[in-house]
Amino acid sequence: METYLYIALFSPLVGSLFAGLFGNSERKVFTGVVTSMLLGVSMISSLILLNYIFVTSDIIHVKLMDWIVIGNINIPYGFVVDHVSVVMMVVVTIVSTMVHIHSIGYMDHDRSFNRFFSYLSAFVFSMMVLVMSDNFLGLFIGWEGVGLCSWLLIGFWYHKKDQPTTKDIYNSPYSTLSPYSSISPSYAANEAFIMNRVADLGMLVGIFLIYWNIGSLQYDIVFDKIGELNSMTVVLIACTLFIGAMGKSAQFPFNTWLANAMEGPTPVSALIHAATMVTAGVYLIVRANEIFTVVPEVGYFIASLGAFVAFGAATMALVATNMKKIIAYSTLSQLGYMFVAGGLGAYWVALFHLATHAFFKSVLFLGAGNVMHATNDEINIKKMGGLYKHMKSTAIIMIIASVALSGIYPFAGFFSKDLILEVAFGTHSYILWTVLWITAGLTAFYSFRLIMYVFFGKENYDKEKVHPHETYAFVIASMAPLAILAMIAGFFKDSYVKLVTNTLPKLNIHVSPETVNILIAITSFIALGGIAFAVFVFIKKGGYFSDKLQNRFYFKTLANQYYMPHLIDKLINKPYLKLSKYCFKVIDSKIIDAIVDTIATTIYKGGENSRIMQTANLSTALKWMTFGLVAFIVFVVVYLNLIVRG
Amino acid sequence: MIQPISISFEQLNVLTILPMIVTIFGALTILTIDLITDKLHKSFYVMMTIMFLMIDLAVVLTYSNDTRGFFDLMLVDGISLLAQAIILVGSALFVLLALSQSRFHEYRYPEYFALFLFMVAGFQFMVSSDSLILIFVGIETSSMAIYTIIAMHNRSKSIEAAIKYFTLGALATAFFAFGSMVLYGVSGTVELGKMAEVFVSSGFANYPYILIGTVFIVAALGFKLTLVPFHIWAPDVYEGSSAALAGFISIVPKIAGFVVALRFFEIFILVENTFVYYLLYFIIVATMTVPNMIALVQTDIKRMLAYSSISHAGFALVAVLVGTTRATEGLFLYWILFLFTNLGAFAILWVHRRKKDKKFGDGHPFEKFAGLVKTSPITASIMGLFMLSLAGVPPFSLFWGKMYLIGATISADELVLAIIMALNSAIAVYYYLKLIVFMFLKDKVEDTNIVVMGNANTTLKSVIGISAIITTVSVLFIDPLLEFIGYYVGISGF
Amino acid sequence: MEYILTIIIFFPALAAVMGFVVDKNSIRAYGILVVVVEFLISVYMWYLFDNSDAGIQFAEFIPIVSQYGISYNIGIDGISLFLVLMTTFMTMIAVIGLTEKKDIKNLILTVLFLEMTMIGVFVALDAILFYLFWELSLVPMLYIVGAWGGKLRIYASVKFFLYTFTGSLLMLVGMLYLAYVYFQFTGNWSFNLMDWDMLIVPYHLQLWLFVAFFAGFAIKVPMVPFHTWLPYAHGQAPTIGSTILAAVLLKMGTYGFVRFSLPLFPDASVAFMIPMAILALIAIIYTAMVAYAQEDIKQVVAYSSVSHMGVIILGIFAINTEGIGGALFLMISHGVVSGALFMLVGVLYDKRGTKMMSEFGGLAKTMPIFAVIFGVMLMASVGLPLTIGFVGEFLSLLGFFVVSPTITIIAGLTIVLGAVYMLVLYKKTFFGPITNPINEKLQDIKGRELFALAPLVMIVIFLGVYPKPILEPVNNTVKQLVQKMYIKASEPTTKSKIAKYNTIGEKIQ
Amino acid sequence: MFEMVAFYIFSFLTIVMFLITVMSKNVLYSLSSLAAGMIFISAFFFLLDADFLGVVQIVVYTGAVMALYAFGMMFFDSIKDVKESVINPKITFVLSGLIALVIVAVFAAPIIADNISAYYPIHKEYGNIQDVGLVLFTKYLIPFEVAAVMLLVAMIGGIILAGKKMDVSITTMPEDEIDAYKHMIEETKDKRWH
Amino acid sequence: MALILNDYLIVSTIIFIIGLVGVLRRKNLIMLFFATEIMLNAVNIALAAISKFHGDLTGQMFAFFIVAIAASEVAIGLGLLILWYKRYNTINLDSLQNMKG
Repeated sequence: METYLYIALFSPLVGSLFAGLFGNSERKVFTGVVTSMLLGVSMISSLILLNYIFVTSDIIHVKLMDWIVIGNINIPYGFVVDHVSVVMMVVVTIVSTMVHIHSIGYMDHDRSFNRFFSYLSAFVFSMMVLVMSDNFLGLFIGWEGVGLCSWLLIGFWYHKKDQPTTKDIYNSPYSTLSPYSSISPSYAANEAFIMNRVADLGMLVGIFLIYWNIGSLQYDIVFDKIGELNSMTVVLIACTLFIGAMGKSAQFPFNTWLANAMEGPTPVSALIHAATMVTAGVYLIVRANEIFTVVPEVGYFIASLGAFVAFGAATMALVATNMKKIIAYSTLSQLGYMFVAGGLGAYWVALFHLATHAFFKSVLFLGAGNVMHATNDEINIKKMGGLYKHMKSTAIIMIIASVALSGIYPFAGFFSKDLILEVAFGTHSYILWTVLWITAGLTAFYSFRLIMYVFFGKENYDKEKVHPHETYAFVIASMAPLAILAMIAGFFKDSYVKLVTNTLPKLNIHVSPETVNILIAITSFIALGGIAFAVFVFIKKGGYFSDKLQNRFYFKTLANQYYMPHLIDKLINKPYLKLSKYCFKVIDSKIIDAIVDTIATTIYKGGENSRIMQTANLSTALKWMTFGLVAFIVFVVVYLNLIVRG
Repeated sequence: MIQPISISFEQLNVLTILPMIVTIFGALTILTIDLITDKLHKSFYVMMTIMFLMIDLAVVLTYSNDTRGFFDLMLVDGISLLAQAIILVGSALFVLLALSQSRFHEYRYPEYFALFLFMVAGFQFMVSSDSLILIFVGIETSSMAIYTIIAMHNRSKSIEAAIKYFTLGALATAFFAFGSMVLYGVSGTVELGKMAEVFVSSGFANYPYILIGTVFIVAALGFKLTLVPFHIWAPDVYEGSSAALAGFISIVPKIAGFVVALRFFEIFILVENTFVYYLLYFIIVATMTVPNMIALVQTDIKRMLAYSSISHAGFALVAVLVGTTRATEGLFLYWILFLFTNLGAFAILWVHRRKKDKKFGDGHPFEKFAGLVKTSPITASIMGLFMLSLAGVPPFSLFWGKMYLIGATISADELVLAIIMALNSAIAVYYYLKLIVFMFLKDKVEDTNIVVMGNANTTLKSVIGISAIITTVSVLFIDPLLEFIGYYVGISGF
Repeated sequence: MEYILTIIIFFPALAAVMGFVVDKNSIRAYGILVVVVEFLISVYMWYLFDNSDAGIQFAEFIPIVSQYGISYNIGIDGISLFLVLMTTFMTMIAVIGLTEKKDIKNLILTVLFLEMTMIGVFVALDAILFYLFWELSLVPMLYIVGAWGGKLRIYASVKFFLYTFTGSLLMLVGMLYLAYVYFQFTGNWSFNLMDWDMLIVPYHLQLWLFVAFFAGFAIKVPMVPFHTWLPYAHGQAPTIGSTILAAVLLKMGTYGFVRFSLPLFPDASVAFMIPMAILALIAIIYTAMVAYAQEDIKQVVAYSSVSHMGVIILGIFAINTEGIGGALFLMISHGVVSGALFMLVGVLYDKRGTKMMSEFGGLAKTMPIFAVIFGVMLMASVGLPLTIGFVGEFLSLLGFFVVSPTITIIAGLTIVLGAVYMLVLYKKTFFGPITNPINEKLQDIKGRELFALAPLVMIVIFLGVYPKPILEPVNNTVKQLVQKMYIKASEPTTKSKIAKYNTIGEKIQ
Repeated sequence: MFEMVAFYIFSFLTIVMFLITVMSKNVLYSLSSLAAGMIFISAFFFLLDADFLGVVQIVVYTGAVMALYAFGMMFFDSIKDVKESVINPKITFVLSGLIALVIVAVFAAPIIADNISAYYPIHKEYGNIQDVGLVLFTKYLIPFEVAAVMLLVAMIGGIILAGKKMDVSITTMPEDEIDAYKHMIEETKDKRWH
Repeated sequence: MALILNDYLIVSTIIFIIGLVGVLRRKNLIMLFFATEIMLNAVNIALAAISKFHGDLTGQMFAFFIVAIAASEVAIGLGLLILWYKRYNTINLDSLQNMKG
């Protein structure tokens, strides 16, 4: 079985390196094909592993070689495939395989086709490392690795120039109504990387704490000993680890990078910023559930933060017209759901929602990709419309995905989402439940608002330039499996539960079946309500927010993403730059260096001043000699007096 | 009536003045030869001089213990022998520089070499007696010779230098006379050894007198050792006299002076007299620091080196203050190493001497050496090497001297002084570096045609070579040198 | 081969002397040959080196000034081994990548002399010998910076020389005093480190001596606020100068701390832990900010060096195996990475004659390979896992965390701020549209430059993935070092602290 | 009694004479006053029954030194006296005054001479001349000889410096000119130039 | 009351100081040399006196040598002056101004 493990792990790397070889040469289709195939291999072996573990339910744990060994610290390259990681592996590999295939079509005309696949596979490899490694530092490798790849991929179109930041809400890169997802791809990339770094610092601290308290970073050892530590330490550890998770999963206040990350090519958004990387935070919580179960209070904080994010993100998605940002925010809000589940101790639920969400959200993005492709990279949903007749299959797939997202029976979303609400209710955290419940409604609404704008109504794009058309068949084919999974994934629930509860704690919430049914009814009702509202309003008015409405403050606030980008720019970026310049121009040059130079110059001046005793004149010289004598004699007198005084 | 006094030849112990006899005899020989024939080239006289000096050195090195002679007037002890050795070697090396390519006035006179030898004899007397009278006469003999020799270079600057030196010297002489008079008045003797006994036995009675006398003597010695503020003459004299002679003045008279200082201050250091301690402390700090700072702003290399040697003198004087055997060893080690380094440095200036350069005249401004590394890398490297050595960059010779001396200072718990010494070396680096910067980092000054080593010939080159080699590989013979010094210092009990 | 160290030290110098004869046009080949041979010798020494032995190996001992206890006493252990290797390696790379045209002969010979002095510093086990090489290394550097540098070259070089020289003179006083202390205790003189290790210096003396040595080392490192010579030196120096300066010369300071301060003054070191850490902290944060404010690429890299050296200091003064070991590793990695970065900047400078970011932009399009290599080095510099930069940084911070979590957390900002200035630099230089038409037709690197840089990339990745070859011997030696400190510690508090910082268990409440 | 009177008279005279020497503008005055002062000093020596010293004083100074100076003055035709532009005379007097003050103050104190023993006692019975001779040719033989050397040096020095050969400076002369010069000397049969 | 040593010492001091004043204020070099002679003679007086009062001959010896020294100084000094005078036709001290700093 280990061979399968290694295959699953390393075939993406091989693919990446292979594509990397041609990184500099012009487009070669086979790079895409090869990488996709290698990922397919990886996917298959992951499935085999899944099957193996499902049947035998024993854990595969391998140690490749030593990494850091010094003092008391001993960190190997170790990998573990257990019930949790295998699920994650499967999800990751499936989605990424499909995305790869899809990208072959999507990146068809791109100059750096090969480079793209190299990066993409590299990302998958890092993701696998993150998922499979058996210790925190190994996880950190993957953690940073995916960060790097996302930096590369967000900034993939590095040659675009920076957009000026304007007040004009329809052009400002900070708003969700403008055609620009952010100032520039490279800017977005850096922002993402740096913000993640901040969070990673938190995670590192967590790792330090674990090391100095337990002396190892191996999951198994840590989870054994974690109980023995005093709760304060554990709280610190949990918090710091969660900070790391916040960064990757773009939880508030680290959320802005995710929306800006939409600068990247759409498949990237699909894979990294919807399906896999952003869920790494959730995975960390699930992975380290032993730590979090010890300190429920932290868990509750996580949950409430999750709920808060879920709602906030959904509200932002309401008004956005930037298609990718809408989907990005829905992702964010779904991540919120997952954290609620994770925080409330329903780890397997969180993981479950993670999986289902991965399917329907990635396919949703890919669909969006098709649409943009068809409309010359148009991104404003108001400039589309009536695309249904041109690209039926995409439309259908996206509708399926949206339905799943809204959580309508029997689609995948329904099972996972309702479970989360059930958990929220079951743990008597009714506020959270309400928030999530409303959010569910909003989710349904904005998803279908998007659908309507894009596929129905009158055609807003200009007919001359844009000739919408369906993409290649194989692209659709690559989306199909995901779409299907989005439909049926829910039915694997029981077997899934059976599998993961080997490692993850079971739910211990006691909600009577009838209440459960009521809950389901309420939720489904609001979801359907949302959809219905979206559809009818559109059919009736052809739009949602009247101009009057659009000038309202709250609309602007939402459109400006609660002004968070502005705030970050005003409160952090600009002051930091100012401070730095001050440090350099004043403290370094004017003070520290000046002091050094002053010392030197004073000595030199001393020379200038004391050389005057060297007049050419002989009398002066004689006087100096006499003066010396006199000085000494005076000293004699002083000295004698001192003696006399004793 | 007077009964005849009979003195046996043995108890005179003529050997004690043998070294001086050699030099004086040599001088007289030269004079006689000059009377007989006048067809002899200067190289002959140079070699004569060196020959006598070498014989003398041989004589000096035959002594192996501390002897007195001539009614205990002569005192040939370890430090005197060491000093004589240094004086003789130094003189021999510097007189070699007379064999310059272009011709200069003084070397036309055979008397020049006679005077040179007389001067050496004067120094020798100076160092090998503890009677103020003989010391005084010795000082004067050598000074007379130096005044003349400087003037014999015969350009207006050198004459001016000579007059200044002479006048100030006369004042110093007066101080010395007065000082010794006072000390004699309160001790009834002019021999430092006896003087010390008297003072100690009388518990420093007539203390004010003693101090006044001391102060005057200090002033006179200060003039010889170029201690601030009695150093004013030094730069002018260095500039006025030829580079060869300037180098000589920076080394040989001072070691003689140091020996006298050692003998004199021992009286007070042994009894840990606070007055002399503070006085010396002040002088040392001033002498290290002030010239250092003045040297920073010099534009002429020779003047810069003048100030630097003043500062070095202050550095070495620390040994007198500390007064331990180790320090005395340090002093001699330092001076021997300094001898070779300075010889090299001044020799290089000397070989670059041009009679009438349309830009630089006959001086040695820094610009003269600008971009030397391009035209003659070897010369530049060697000069740079001497500068580094003077700056105390290991492993070049003077570093070991500095280190040993600082070490000795520290072992005498004079930590502050040690730090002051260190910091002064740090300041000093700047002006030594200045020359290196000019030679290595700057480009040649326009419309100058400096003939590199224009004044050189094989002899001078070999002198430079020798001192360069010694400066570089000094690390290898520090150990034997220390043993040598240690032996002599040991037998004289300083 | 018991004389292998002597060979390694003096081979370059000897070759340099012989090089005077070699003709100007063939000197480059000669130089490359020499440095390669030198590197191979050092590798052979590594092969002979016994990892399991934590003590001194290949020791040689010849008295120089016996009455004063000065001797030619050299040897090598896990601490110095890799510094020597790094020195030979980086010198080799620098010489291979050398593109200077003017006075190439003098330059190469000077570099060879410099190599001798640098190696000497790392293998000397006699204080005076150490000082000797330490000071001597200034001279060639002065020449390199001053003769081949930019506009302000003379100011920069002289400042560099004077500043460091002053500091080290104070250090010399300290050494002499320590020798005196040794003399008082044992009755004979010695500057031999092995002897000094036997000596337990009284506490109050330790403090003063520590300060004296600090003066020498801190300026060299350089630690804020003694760092102002560095930007000038780097800014003015030619590429090869900055490469060697950053890669090796700065390490002398940190090496000095490990070799002298820690074992000789354990109590003082522990007492000064926090002050040193705070200085390091200022260095890390403050210079990171200053770096962010630069417009000149080279200055950014220069200041980033100061910042990273701060992390090294932090690791050293964690006084535990993780910290010191990490610091040593970071010395190596920083040597490689910063050296590489300076060479990369040098490439740009050769092509465009400027180092201003504003002059560039969109280079990733015209010079992709260059951009990739730069990117790799950049990631190594910001300490991405699986690059050489991570291990050292991680271990240093990890090590100090046990001493003071707060300081460590603030210091941890280095991974953020470092990313800030580096990524901004990368964005301004390589990303965005090509604004300046000249950049349109820049050639991508190839030939010698590529040949020089490729090995660096390999090293960066390899040691990042598999640091064991370095960590293993370092681990042994450092363990021994910490034990020595524990044994020598005269104050009970010191003992307890050292013990505490080296054991796992509940601490952070 | 006589002694005391003589002492005061002579000290007064000496001081006055020397004051003239130092203060007068005219070289002739100062020279003659110097000579006079020297003679008065010898009077002190006789007072202090150092007869020999007194004689030497008169011979050497009024004989040799004064003659030399007189010659020098003629040479410098110093009748046109140098303009004494003293920059700031205050310093001079402050410095000298201070020294005088302190030393006189110190010298006012009597010298305790208990431990002072005469190493070379004066034998009244011999008379000064013999006495001096005795010590000079035993104990101070060497200094005596060295003094001789010193005088020789001084003589050589004087001759050289005042000599005609110093009029032209080889040092400042370019090499070719030197050759020309030498040749010219050859003509005039002065053999000293080689 | 008889004379004591201190009287002589004080006289000699005064004369010495007079000489010093001369040295300091004279611009005419030859007159400056006069002043130096005065200083040396002042010392001679004191020496003679001391030797009288201590009954010790050393003082007189010293005085002899000082006389000798004074004499030789005159020779050299005049020689130098003549040399200078030949060049610059002056013996004014202020004419020696070629070197400074």
